[in-house]
Amino acid sequence: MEIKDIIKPENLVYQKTKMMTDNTLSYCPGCGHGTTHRLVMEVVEELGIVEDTIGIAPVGCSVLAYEFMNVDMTQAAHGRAPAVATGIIRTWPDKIVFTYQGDGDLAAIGTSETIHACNRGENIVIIFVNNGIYGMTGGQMAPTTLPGMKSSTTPYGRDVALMGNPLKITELVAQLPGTYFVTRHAVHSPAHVRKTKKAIKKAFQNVIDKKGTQFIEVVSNCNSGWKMTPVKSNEWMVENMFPFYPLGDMKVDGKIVKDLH
Amino acid sequence: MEIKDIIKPENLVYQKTKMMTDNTLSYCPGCGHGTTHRLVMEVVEELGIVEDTIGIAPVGCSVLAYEFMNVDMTQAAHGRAPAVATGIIRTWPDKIVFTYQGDGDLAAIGTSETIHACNRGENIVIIFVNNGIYGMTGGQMAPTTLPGMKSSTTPYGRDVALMGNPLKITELVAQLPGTYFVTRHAVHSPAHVRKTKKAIKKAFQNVIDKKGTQFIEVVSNCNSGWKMTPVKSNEWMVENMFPFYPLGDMKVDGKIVKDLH
Amino acid sequence: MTEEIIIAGFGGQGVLSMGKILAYSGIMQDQEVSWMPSYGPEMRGGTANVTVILSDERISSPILTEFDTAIILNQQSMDKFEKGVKKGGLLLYDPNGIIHHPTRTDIDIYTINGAELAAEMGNPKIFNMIVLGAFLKIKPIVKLDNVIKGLKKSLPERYHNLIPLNQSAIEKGMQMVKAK
Amino acid sequence: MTEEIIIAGFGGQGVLSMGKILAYSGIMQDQEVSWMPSYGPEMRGGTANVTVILSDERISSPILTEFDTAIILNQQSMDKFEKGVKKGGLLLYDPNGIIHHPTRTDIDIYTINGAELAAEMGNPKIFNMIVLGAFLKIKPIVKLDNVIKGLKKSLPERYHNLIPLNQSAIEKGMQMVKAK
Amino acid sequence: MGELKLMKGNEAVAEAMIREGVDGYFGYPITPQSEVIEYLTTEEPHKRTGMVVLQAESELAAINMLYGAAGTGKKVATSSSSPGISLKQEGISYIAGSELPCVIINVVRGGPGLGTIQPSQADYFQATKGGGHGDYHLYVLAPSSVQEMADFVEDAFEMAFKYRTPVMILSDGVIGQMMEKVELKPQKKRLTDAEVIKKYGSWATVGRVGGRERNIITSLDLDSHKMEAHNIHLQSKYEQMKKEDVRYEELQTEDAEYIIVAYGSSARISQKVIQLARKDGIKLGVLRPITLFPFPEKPIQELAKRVKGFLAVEMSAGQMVEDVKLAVNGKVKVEHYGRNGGIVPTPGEVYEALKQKIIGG
Amino acid sequence: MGELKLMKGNEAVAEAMIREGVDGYFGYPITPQSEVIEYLTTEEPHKRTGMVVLQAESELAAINMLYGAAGTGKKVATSSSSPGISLKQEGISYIAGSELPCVIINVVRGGPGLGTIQPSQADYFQATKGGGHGDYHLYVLAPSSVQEMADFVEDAFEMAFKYRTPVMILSDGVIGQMMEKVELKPQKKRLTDAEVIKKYGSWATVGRVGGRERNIITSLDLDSHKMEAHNIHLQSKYEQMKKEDVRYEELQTEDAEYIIVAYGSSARISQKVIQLARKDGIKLGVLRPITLFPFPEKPIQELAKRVKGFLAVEMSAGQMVEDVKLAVNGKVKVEHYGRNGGIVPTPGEVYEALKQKIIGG
Amino acid sequence: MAKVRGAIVVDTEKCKGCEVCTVACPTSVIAMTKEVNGKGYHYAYMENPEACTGCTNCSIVCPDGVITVYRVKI
Amino acid sequence: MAKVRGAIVVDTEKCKGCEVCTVACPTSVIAMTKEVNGKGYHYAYMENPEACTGCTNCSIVCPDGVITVYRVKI
Ligand SMILES: Cc1ncc(C[n+]2csc(CCOP(=O)(O)OP(=O)(O)O)c2C)c(N)n1
Ligand SMILES: Cc1ncc(C[n+]2csc(CCOP(=O)(O)OP(=O)(O)O)c2C)c(N)n1
Ligand code: SF4
Ligand code: SF4
Ligand code: SF4
Ligand code: SF4
Ligand code: SF4
Ligand code: SF4
Ligand SMILES: [Mg+2]
Ligand SMILES: [Mg+2]
Repeated sequence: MEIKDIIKPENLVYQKTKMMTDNTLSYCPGCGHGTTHRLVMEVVEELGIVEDTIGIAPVGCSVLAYEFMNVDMTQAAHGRAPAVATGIIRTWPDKIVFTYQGDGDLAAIGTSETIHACNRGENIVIIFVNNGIYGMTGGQMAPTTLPGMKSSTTPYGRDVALMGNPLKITELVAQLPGTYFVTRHAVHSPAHVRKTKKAIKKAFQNVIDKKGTQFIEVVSNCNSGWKMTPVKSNEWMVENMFPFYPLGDMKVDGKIVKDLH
Repeated sequence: MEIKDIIKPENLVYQKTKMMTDNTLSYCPGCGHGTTHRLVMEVVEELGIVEDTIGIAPVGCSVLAYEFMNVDMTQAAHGRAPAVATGIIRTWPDKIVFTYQGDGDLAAIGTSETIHACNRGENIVIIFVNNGIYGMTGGQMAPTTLPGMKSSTTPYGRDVALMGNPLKITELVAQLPGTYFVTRHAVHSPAHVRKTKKAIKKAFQNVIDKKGTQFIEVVSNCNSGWKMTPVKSNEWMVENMFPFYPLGDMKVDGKIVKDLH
Repeated sequence: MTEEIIIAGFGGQGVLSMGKILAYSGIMQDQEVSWMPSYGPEMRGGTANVTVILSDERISSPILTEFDTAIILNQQSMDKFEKGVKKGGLLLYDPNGIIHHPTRTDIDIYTINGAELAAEMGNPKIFNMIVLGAFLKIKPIVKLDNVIKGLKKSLPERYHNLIPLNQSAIEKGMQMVKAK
Repeated sequence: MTEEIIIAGFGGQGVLSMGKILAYSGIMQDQEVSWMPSYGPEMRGGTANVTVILSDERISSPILTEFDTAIILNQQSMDKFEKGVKKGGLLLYDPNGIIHHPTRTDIDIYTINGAELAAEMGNPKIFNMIVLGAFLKIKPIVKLDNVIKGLKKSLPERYHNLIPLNQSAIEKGMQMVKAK
Repeated sequence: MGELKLMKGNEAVAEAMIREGVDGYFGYPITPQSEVIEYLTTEEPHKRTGMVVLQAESELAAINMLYGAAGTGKKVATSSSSPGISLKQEGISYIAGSELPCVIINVVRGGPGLGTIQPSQADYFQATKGGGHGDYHLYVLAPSSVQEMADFVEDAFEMAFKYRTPVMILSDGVIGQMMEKVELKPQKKRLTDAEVIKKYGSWATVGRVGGRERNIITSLDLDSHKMEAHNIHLQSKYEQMKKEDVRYEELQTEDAEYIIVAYGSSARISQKVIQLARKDGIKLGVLRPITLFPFPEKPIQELAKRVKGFLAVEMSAGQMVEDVKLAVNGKVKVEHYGRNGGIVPTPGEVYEALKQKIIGG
Repeated sequence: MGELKLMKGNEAVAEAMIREGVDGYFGYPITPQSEVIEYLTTEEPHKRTGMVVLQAESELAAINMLYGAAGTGKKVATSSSSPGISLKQEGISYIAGSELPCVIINVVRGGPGLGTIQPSQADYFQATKGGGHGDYHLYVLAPSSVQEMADFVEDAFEMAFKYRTPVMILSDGVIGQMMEKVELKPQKKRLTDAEVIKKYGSWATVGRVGGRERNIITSLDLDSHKMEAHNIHLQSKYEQMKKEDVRYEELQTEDAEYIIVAYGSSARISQKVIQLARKDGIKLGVLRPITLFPFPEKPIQELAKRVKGFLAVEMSAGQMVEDVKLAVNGKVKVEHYGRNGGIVPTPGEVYEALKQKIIGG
Repeated sequence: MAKVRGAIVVDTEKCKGCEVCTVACPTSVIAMTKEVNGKGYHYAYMENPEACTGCTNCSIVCPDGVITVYRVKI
Repeated sequence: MAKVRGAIVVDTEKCKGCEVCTVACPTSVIAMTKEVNGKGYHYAYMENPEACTGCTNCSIVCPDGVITVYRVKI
């Protein structure tokens, strides 16, 4: 059988969702943002909610998410996406509102907005891409940077005595009564991609069902910030990030399902 | 024995510490702020650290703490006391720095500064007076206002579906690796006053020993905000606040000593 | 006609609502009115005061340093506002708790034992209405009808049953006011 | 004398450091210099460019729209900067990966097979030094000594052992540059 | 005549929001404007009109909630006082840059810093020149009575939607805290979601209703040329405001030889100065800017041709006076009289200042 | 001649801080100034001088860390770019109100909102008129070269401590990102704690050393009269700055018939315009304000007596031009030429604008 | 049969009449005056001075710190 | 003995050569070209097309979503 006989419309099993625009992604080669974007858009497509979905892009590498996700989007000030989402969901309680945020955005400058939106239980999905670094601005330390990890502002490794330990914000928000589904995933391998997508889908369904705040952390790579090739960075992530940020559900259907200390 | 025979300098067993100024406290009758101020100052006196102590006053009823506590003090912007304290302790690592903050200040507008100073383990004492309301501005809802509790912005009682549940910020900071001693107290009765003072003293001693962040919550009344007499408000506090904000140590010597979920 | 009034006392004495009723009464007789309170934490446990202006013309500044009338309900307010009464103006006060009585001779001074009378009438809450009555006796700048109408406007519906009580307090004040 | 240069290519090609060495070389011969990079996320995976000016006078604007020399290392940069070369100016480029070659006839055009040569020399990192050599051959605006001094200044001490390698790359570039 | 009420400025502005059919209010308490949110939470407008009222965790959150909601075409407002407004500057710059219609109320208190809770007009520069970064302006309305606190709500939203721009109502502690009688407008119908989509769906982020192209709310453009074009567009809106929507009031300026320029509370006080001056035979008039941006430059220029001098009266160390000077452009004398720190000047002292600085000087 | 280096403006200002003996830097990354904190964390000044460098969780935290440290008499600085500076406005107003000496660097990018990361000068109003609430000013220095980025660190701290005031170094993306040669000053000794206490212990919160009366850092006064007195005191400092510490540079103004007023990068470009104009026989000079507050009003007034017109050149829609107009006060024509959105004007286009707007016009 | 006697001194002008001390006193020593002080507050005084043991309870809970306590063994 | 055959189509101009797909492919189908595309990236292609099962692993991990997968039962 020849290739050209396989490549026929009737044999199509996977192509990029139409919910992603044709714009070339502005991300570095191998960056997990692209995959995560796509999963969110696949879910929006599959749930048939494009007419009701409003996304919030953060400040960070994914600031241009609105160029790629083919839904209505608002670009929020650094860290304020959960407040922006609150403004929308409160005035349009039947819309499906999600934020898409990096770790600097969500867990540094935006800590307060994150905690309070989650505590109020705003009926939104928060997609939290934790790459342990400020990708956009050139690889500075993030609140989630690992102990000893190098960044452009911790060139000799993060010194926890000076900078504190990485902040496990997801463990904190899981404990707030307003959150309903809190979980941590990754997108570096096919199996993980599939799981992450399931989680995202569940989160959007929960919001459709008006269950409160859905919080999905995606532990991701930042090749540029980590100064590694994409493949190497994924390996490094598995070895170093996952032990500190263990994957899995923390809170399901409003109940904590894991020891969070 | 006549009264005048008892009232003699040699029989003196208690008088207001000299570390409190002679200015009349600006607080409402019966307000726990006054007692808490005094305890902090007694500890400063007893530890002999007045020459090294720098306090941070918040925005809230205790904004004028600097008029009453006879130590060097800086008045911080609303919610920013932990950042102000950080600026000081980082440039004067041998000083004894404390913040004194209300619940609106620390757990609403200042959430981010609270979390991050605690996460970095800044070597400071945080005194957190939780009266479940914005006293200063006229009794509006605070993040710590109880479900169903009335305030000037929840005149029909706090509706958790709309405003979320009260935020147990102390439980959250106890879980951050930077905090060393996290505890909750009250000052409405002599026994509680004594315990609270012990805790404050321990906290200051820990800071002298450079152990990291010390976090002392004082559950307190706000007669004006709650619209009750002082005595009634203390009773109400025992009945309603304590079940939600149970007194006791959460973290001692860097170890969590209580189930915090 | 323009009447510029300060009412000053402790927080709990009903100073602000007395001012409000006066202002509403002005509205009822088609006057321009303004009501400007002291505000903020200084009120906490301390003094409260309100400046009320009733006028036939557009009111310029609602904040005054001189007054046609000062209604004074505690010592701190006396210390602060006695000097602000315009020559020939009125100072009305409740002598209860006043140690240093007013000394000016170029103004009219009256007293009303409001606290005492309110206690007698068994309801400390009507204290301010007694004082209001006293004031209106001396300066009938608003008609009693209009005061009652003002009361109706300013009180929530569910308190309208209290209007007769308030009215009798006002009348009591009118009877009991004394020149000093 | 003032020489206004743009160097443009992919992120990883050493564009910025080539500019830096050039600027340092200028300093070594007592010139005024400026070095102005493109900056920000547009660099991500995309193109990088730097404007370098060497002059005997105080430099006014470090940002240029026209250049005496354009050193072009990829197609996007060619598309963007060919038109910016001043009449009679120089365009030097590496033909590797260039599909649309320059078409202007009012400027001098040279090529240098930098990528190929670097690969041959077994070290892709010296690519930019080869290109620098090519440029200096055509426009010897800085002396080789000064370039070496500049290199010393701009490289951290621990890399000084690499200087001979860089020097030979520069010399290689000088030999291999070709007029188009 | 409509319904007459005795209300605080803060209450009037809140009630006017409900009656205007505002969709959402996001705020945080601060003296001297906490009555706005207190009134709203007490009135429960969600029962009256469906209006949403939310106490945010901070001013920072509030302004960004506003940004989000305004981007969906809903009619939304926030209020605060000086320090809180400073915290909102980044957000305000975003709202201006993203061209979102909304209303921001500043009940100004004395600064700088924590300052005092008493009235002030020292946030004029911040309001009119742009306290946030970048080239933008707010359309700024300055009420000088409780009636205007109420009335300007409608005007503010009209301008906000006309220009897709944030509008500021720049009030102060006097106007916010005082009670006056106020005639309230009848309740307007709040737009339904479908109506909002119909009216603003061309630009607002309401979901890709009917599968239309996506809408984006952003102030970012990495391409400088596009960013410049965007800036030129913003400036053209400001020029249009200057042409079409300048508002001011002139009091006895027809025959005036001297002019006081004053807005808000200061204008009320200055109005009394006219009487004092005219009693002495001095022909004084008052020009009261109602819009601070766009500033009533033209009428001042006109007056400058025939009067002998201007006194700018503000409760500040001298801010609006710069705009007066720019308008007068050297034609005649312009001086400033102000009080700071929460002190409201008396008509008498303003009159004295006029005599000393302008007439005598 | 001292040590010559090729450095970015952002690196130069960072190295200059270390050599100035600065005690602490608190910052948060943002393009185009992240090199400041990157340079500092790489240099590890705590090993060189004991200087503390901390990456804060936000600009809001950073400015308040600065506030705390500045209140203790330590020499401290922060840096950011436009959106981050907007977030700092409340803090800046507090620092000004509490009279604390410190240095704030703004490497301006295009706005409003997220805008662009390219250079701009559109934060002039924010810097000079007060982006925060209340009546205050920063002392504002505008470097136009990498050398000045380094040099102004010392000058900034000198002014900060002379006036107990926050000083802003208002730079832009060009100056921050470009490399030029720079001559660095020798390392100054950092003050010891004991020296800080001796020098500033009279007002700084360093603990009641020796049992002295307590020191208080605050901007609050509930008593309006005291607050007014405080404001008058602040204003008197600004007046003193205007008398004693105005800085500017004049280029070929002696015989000039036309003047370009421009600061920072725009001044560099304008300098080239002199050559273009003089080639055509047009006598052009440039006045470069080095301090934007206090603005060089007097020298412009002097020039206004003898030149035919002024062109204000800024990378903005026209902000500094207002100060030029206020100084010229109608004597001669004043026009503005600017580019927005991150675009840096070329000398050629500025020259064209000069011819059209001023010479021809 | 008290082995100790105590007494308190209230700074009457600074007392705010909150009554927190009365509740705290184990021996019901304290009551509020009928008169008010300059600030309009009824203030604390020893109604049953003999019962005072000088235990300091009242003074340590007094928010305004206006109670001074003396104790003597007898 | 594959029961299915697959094939992928790479949008070569948008591929960024990250190689994430090569690692993800269970049957080692994918390699990177020697040449670069217009953006200077080596891009993915099927080096062992016969081995492709059309499992979509490569496409779902591709950050840029540039892989389209076809599969046919044989
Ligand atoms: C108020 C403000 N501060 C700082 C910045 C600069 N900034 C842009 S993105 C970013 C960090 C983004 O990091 P993260 O959220 O982790 O996203 P990533 O790029 O890693 O996906 C910063 C600090 C800004 N734009 N605005
Ligand atoms: C930026 C800013 N926002 C709001 C305020 C107004 N404000 C002053 S105190 C306060 C709340 C204080 O409540 P809390 O911290 O609980 O202290 P308490 O008075 O109850 O002791 C608020 C909102 C302010 N001064 N500054
Ligand atoms: S910088 Fe890091 S986070 Fe940003 S696009 Fe590149 S790899 Fe992804
Ligand atoms: S308002 Fe509440 S917190 Fe403030 S002084 Fe009064 S009782 Fe205390
Ligand atoms: S506790 Fe203190 S303030 Fe309160 S009544 Fe007793 S003595 Fe007075
Ligand atoms: S000292 Fe003890 S016994 Fe005496 S009055 Fe106080 S509480 Fe009562
Ligand atoms: S994963 Fe996608 S972008 Fe990366 S190499 Fe494969 S096809 Fe190209
Ligand atoms: S579809 Fe499966 S088998 Fe085919 S190339 Fe992709 S990963 Fe390999
Ligand atoms: Mg990140
Ligand atoms: Mg509180």
